[in-house]
Amino acid sequence: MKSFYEISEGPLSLEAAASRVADPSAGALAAFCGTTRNSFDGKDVDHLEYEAYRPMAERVMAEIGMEIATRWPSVTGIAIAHRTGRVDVGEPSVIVAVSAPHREAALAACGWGIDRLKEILPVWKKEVFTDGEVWRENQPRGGEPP
Amino acid sequence: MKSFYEISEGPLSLEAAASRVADPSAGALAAFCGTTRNSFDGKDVDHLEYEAYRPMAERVMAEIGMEIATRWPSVTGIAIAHRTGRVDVGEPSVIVAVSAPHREAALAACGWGIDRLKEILPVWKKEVFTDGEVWRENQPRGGEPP
Amino acid sequence: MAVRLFGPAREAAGSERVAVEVPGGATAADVVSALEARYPALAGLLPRSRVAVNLEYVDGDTRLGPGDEVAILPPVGGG
Amino acid sequence: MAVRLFGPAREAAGSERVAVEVPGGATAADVVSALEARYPALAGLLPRSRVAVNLEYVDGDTRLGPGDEVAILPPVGGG
Repeated sequence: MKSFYEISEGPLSLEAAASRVADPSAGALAAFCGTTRNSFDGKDVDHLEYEAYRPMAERVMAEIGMEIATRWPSVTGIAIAHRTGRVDVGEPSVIVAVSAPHREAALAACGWGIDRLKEILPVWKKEVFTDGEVWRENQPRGGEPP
Repeated sequence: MKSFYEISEGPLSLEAAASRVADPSAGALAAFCGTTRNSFDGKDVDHLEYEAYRPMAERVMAEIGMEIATRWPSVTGIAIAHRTGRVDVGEPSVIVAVSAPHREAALAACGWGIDRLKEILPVWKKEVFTDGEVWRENQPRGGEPP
Repeated sequence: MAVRLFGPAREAAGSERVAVEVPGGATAADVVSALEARYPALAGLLPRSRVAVNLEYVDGDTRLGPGDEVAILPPVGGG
Repeated sequence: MAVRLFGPAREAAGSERVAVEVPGGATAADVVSALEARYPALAGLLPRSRVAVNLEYVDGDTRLGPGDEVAILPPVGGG
């Protein structure tokens, strides 16, 4: 299985993540990309600032990858990348890409991976509004509106 | 809601599809990419050839987009692209990209979109092996191994 | 009436467009029957195919008018 | 013993690394207690934070050795 895990100070690329998991036996690639949105609870977001415990975060990414490989043995590639520092509206902060022979495994593993990442990846997010800032904690699964 | 639907004779780009659905209110982008894999039922696949009823296929794509918008009203953008002609191993034949404020809707809508597309998009696939060829029909939902 | 063929139906008939004679007020099912009689090569595929009229899937009892674009759509394989 | 702080804990303490005195054989929970006593600014966050030792999440009863890298991890917000 191909794998790629990265905490990056620079911009993330969906195409780059996809190329990391490409495999001739894969018929499916599922990718999730989290981007900075312009509002939270009705307040205007100017930008986000992410801070990571970098060596642990890259280790946790690899653990998530191994969990995925155990749950979905057909998976042929996993890439997880998270950005640190300032991330402006519309820019990606996280990418999870999974390849597999069939779409069911790729889609399920990708969705599970981003859920798991939000639970255990040692990364912190500060939302910077036009008139203040706040450290935003992830909610438990199912805690966000659909 | 942003939307983009295309039957294309040229290569598909994941990054291009993602940019079509980008929206400042979107915190999530889910994308599925179907690629030619090198084997089917143990036979070596040399390449695929796709044929589309183009005007109807683009219309069906738009119908799938409208169904998604009805089922997941928070969705902010949908892009669906399918390639025709020869598609070599590792190259994308189809891309579905969905943006939404939250990941649950983006992931669910993307997965539903590719399932629906495989049911009703008027496109036909010929698998060309090293020693023959066959028109490959999509199986009903749940008919593929995980 | 002209009928468009796609994928394996096009290949089996050796043409992407064929013609069948049907009376005025004929239905989509009448066109399929006429195709079965005239193009034996399509016999295996037609019962498993759907019919589209003017870019939309239709039922067999849909009546056709002059100028309608009729197409035979074998089981699809996109994705 | 040196303790690394991240995110809101780092900001509250005004430093990304603080020191606490704990006896030999102390546990992760002992370090948290020592931090609570010495850095009141962390009092609200510590009960909701997890402890990592040598890049792995640990329970409070994990015993620490010399040279261990100890970190306080407030509720995460990645993604």
